Amino acid sequence: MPVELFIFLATVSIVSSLGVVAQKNPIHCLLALILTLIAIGALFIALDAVTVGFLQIIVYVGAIMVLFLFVIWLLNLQAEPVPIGHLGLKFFATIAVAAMAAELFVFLAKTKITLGAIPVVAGYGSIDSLAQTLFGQYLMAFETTSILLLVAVIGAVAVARRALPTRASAAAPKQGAAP
Amino acid sequence: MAAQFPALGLIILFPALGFLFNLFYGARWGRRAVNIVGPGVIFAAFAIALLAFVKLCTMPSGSILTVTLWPWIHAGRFHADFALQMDALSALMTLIVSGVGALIHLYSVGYMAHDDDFARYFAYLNLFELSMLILVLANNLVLMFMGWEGVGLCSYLLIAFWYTTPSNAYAGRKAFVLNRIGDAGFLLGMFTIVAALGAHGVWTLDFAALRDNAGLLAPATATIAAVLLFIGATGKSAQIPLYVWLPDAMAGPTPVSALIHAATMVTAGVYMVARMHFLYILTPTAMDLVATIGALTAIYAASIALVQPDIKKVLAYSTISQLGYMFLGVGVGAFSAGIFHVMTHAFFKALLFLCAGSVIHALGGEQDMNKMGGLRKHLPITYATMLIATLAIAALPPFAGFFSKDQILEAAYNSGHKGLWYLGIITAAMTSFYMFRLIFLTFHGESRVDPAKAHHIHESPRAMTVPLMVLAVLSIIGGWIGLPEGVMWGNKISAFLAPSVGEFTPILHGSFAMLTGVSLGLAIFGIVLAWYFYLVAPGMPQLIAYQLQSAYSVLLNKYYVDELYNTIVTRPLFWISTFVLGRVVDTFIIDGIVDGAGLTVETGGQLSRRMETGNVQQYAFVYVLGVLAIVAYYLYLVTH
Amino acid sequence: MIVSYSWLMALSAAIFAIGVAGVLLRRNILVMFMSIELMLNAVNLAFVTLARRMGSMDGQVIVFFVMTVAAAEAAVGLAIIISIFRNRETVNADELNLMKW
Amino acid sequence: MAIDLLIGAVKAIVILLLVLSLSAVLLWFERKGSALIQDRVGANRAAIFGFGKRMGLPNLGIVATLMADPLKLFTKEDFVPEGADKFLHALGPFLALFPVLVAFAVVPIGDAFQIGGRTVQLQAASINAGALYILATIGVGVYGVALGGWASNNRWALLGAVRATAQMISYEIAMGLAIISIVITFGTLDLQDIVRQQGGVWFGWLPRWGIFLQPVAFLMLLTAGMAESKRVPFDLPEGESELIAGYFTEYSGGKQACFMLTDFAEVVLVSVLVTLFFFGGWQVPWLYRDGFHLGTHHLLLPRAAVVIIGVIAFWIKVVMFCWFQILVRWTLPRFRYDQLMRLGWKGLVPLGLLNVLVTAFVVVVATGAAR
Repeated sequence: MPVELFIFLATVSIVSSLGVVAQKNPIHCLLALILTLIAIGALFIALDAVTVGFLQIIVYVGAIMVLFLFVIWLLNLQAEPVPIGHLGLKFFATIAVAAMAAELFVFLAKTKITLGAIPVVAGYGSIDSLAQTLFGQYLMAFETTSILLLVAVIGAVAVARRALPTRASAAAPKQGAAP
Repeated sequence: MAAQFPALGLIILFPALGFLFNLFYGARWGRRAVNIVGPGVIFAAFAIALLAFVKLCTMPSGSILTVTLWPWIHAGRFHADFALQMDALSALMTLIVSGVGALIHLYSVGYMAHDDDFARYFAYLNLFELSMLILVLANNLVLMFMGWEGVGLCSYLLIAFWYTTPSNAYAGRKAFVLNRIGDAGFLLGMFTIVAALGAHGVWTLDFAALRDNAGLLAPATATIAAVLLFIGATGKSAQIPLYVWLPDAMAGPTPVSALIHAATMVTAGVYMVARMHFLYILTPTAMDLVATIGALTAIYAASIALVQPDIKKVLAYSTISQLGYMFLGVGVGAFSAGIFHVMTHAFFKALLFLCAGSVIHALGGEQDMNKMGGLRKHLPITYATMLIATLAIAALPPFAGFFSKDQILEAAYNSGHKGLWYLGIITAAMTSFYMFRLIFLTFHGESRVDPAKAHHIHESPRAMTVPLMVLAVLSIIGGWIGLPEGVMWGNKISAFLAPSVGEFTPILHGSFAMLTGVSLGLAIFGIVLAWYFYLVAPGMPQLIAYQLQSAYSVLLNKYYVDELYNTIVTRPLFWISTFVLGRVVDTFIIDGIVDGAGLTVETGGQLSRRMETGNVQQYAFVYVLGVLAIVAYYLYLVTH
Repeated sequence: MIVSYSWLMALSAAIFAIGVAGVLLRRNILVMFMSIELMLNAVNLAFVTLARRMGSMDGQVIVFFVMTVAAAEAAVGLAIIISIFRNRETVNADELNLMKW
Repeated sequence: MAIDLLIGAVKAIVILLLVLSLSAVLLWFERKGSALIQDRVGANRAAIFGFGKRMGLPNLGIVATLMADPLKLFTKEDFVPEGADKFLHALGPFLALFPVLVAFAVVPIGDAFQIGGRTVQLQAASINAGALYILATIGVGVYGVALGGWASNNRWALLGAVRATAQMISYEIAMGLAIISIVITFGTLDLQDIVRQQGGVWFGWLPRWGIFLQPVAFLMLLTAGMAESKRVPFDLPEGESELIAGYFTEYSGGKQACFMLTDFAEVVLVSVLVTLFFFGGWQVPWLYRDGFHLGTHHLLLPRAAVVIIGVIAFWIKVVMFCWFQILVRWTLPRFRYDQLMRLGWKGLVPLGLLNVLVTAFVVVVATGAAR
């Protein structure tokens, strides 16, 4: 991977992920997140993980983020006007995050994963090799994941659907909104 | 020698699919779908079994087809895979289980035509086939035990199929509990083998490995293991002392009695002993025990069958008696003769039960032979096929039973167990007597049918009669694969099974003509006696019963064994449960522990619940602190 | 100059820390959810980097699984958020504290 | 090095210009085509200073309309509604157009050829995961419409955006399934490779085109592609009788032109995909590397001619399918939204899954038999 490319993508992903945290309007947060995801996908491709990189964009950007978008629309979320609470917690949380980041950086500096580029076998990261691994060694996990997805879909529908009016409540007129 | 044959997996896959379909969709898709899927999957399994059998036959003698479906248990050094194997023994059993099973499934379509619970019925029946096929195809003792338990479960479910009648539910429970006792023996036997072989570094229960390493077992250990496994067999195969569940098992639908309690499941014990023959031949003590129990059960059950009025009860005791024969066979070392009898018995006993079912079906549920008679004209197919089956079980040539039973008796004599041989031939005479008693009472003589039911006696539908006819043909020709040595093609089945179960080595050489002549003569004597008692002089049985009233009522009440068990086992158990365990142990010790634990948790919860503020971010913050600590620990590891 | 794997790991760590900060500091549960996605992606980046470093496909397969799990998680999580909003008319994490003692 | 960069830049620009100009021509094409179908004259008012018919010259309608349409659009006021999110409102059209144009980067418009000792691919970027790349760009394309509609601060626009987004991600699945069938059939993700495999003939005369292997996938891709481009009969997001103009209600001028251009670029993209996957791309029936062969007849041609014929054939096929889509647009009535969703989820998606299953089965059996 050329250094210029790395610096560019790293900058984009850092700035946009900061945007996720810092933007007020959820839609802008989402946009920033999408940008981060695309930058990370590009990093994957630059790291020879071509298939996974494109899948990242197809699945994350093309599907999951649209789901977020729909939910934001559905809830009609606007910028947060409420004053911030739990300031003490937030203060210590900031310190903890900073400490964690510092720890991680020190840890990485100590562990020295600093070897240069290692040549990879032909076809590394291609859909062929991914499929061979996925449907060979990880077949059971793959099948389990499919069940997970099925359950998630059913669960999502079950949780999000409006409860159908029961016969009793449909017959009786509404008594006014609950507090 | 051992060839990979993945299609073996399909043999168990089809019944599994059928089970799932019938269980989840059967009721919704309706009777037509169930009637197609239920038997269809078993026919498919039979077809594949046939394919595998042909493949096995084309390979050199002693070959094995195997397939490892998935690794199953890996605990320490012990391992058992979910692996199937098919050698000659398994092939024969698979064909019997799937073939007879398929016919009985077909028969059930007709038999259950008026029952609303057909989907559950076929689901259980498919599950039974699945378990039974796992049992016979398993390549290790653990997997076999899984099938063993599965068939026990299905037996319970199907005996208590019409569970709204309390006596049926009770019968199911009785079968289950008695099987549990036997299974405990089986488990202990397995543990004994694992422990003993583990000491020599053999951490497996694969049959091939066991066979190679059986020599490592000390004689005493081998005897203990063999006897414990045999206890399991007495439970499953209804031998003394655990046989009492089988007569009650007749509470289930008749096809179930035919499939599970006559043709297949109850022979699992015989199969197991044959499968573990390498263990049994190490220990003459256990072998003698098996043979003796077998012979005693044979004559004992036959004597009870002499007087039973219920058509299915007669057949049930007859089954116990025939199973006794099989154990006699394997007990004297003639494993192939025992398995041969398993096969012929599967044909004619399934046929007998199905015919009995046909009769019961025709009479609208009547099972008392005193209320039958003269049915020959109304049920011609049933009569003809049942007569064939009766001739087969009475062991007249050239019907199937003759060859297999003769081999067993011959082996009993030639192995030097003359006493057991005497028991065997007396049983043969009794067998032909009570079977022809059944035929004469049911189909001959004057009709004693309840007039209210007499007008709608009808021959059963095609779905029921076709299996009858197929099984009748098999009951005639099924024995011809095991002709006596030197006659035409000789004893094919013994040669076929030899690689799996070894060959019988006789000690004596009794005259073939004498042995066959005696048993044949006694069988014919029994028939004549039955003919005289029940057709020529119908008053005689009552007269004899009156004269020998005490003996008669002992037989009629099955030697009072149920009452005996009730007094020495069940009552004391209830007493201990109620007064010792219930009023003392449970009230004070267990409740005290539970209440104490609850109180401790409650107090602790009261104290610690204030930590839960309900704020997600606070939880996450604590979580991050944890991450901080973990990373710090690794940082420490890296720097030091 | 060659891009070293440490840089990528450091980038991953940085994005992860930003995600953690988002979860801890934002009040909108939807944005918190997005921050969780950020954390997942940071981890994915680490997986791909190390997979490339070791020349094995295993890391990429894990990323594949993470994506699937993220999809499932998004579906269920968003459904829960909708259902919460329907009942409480808020997505402010500070106000959602029914689960306290 | 420099020359490689130069070649790359030239290829990129040429392909971009080809697509853009084809999109522009399509605008005129559509106006004249609709006129033809509706039995009227169509766009004939634009003239350059009155030149044209009046002066006895042939009708320059195409040229005049081509120039007049953009001129008119770009001279309109660029209007931003009150309360709109200005940044996203401006970003929307470009976010919509950009992914579509970028998708063309992996499209092979002709065979590779040697010139001056180097191989030139007639493809802006030779990515060996081209099919995935196309899917990725299409996936990103949702956001332009979605955010543009949302940022307009207009109920109609938002409704249009919701409809458009739901429609696009629904049909993306069908499209993806169709492409997966193709990928399984040809065993590669590389578009150039897919096209190469469609060279040659079966039975001595039938071109080895994908449509004969994957007719179901062809119908699915065409349908899903037309739904992706949100044109009649799938133009619910714009539905002028219900939503004024849908997600671009509040757009005017250049941004509006961008949305329109996106529409036509998508039409071209769908045609390009159909051509690549099912009609042999730049392959001409019976044309081989050295000329035409049909049975025993031969017509040998120089290499350059073969490549050029291929490029021309490719664009002819693309234009044919563009025309086909215009034809469909002016022939069919609009769906109802529930019908649209039912077609997508209960029709195309199960059909696509089945197609993938059957394809995979056949491929496994065939390769297993070959092994």
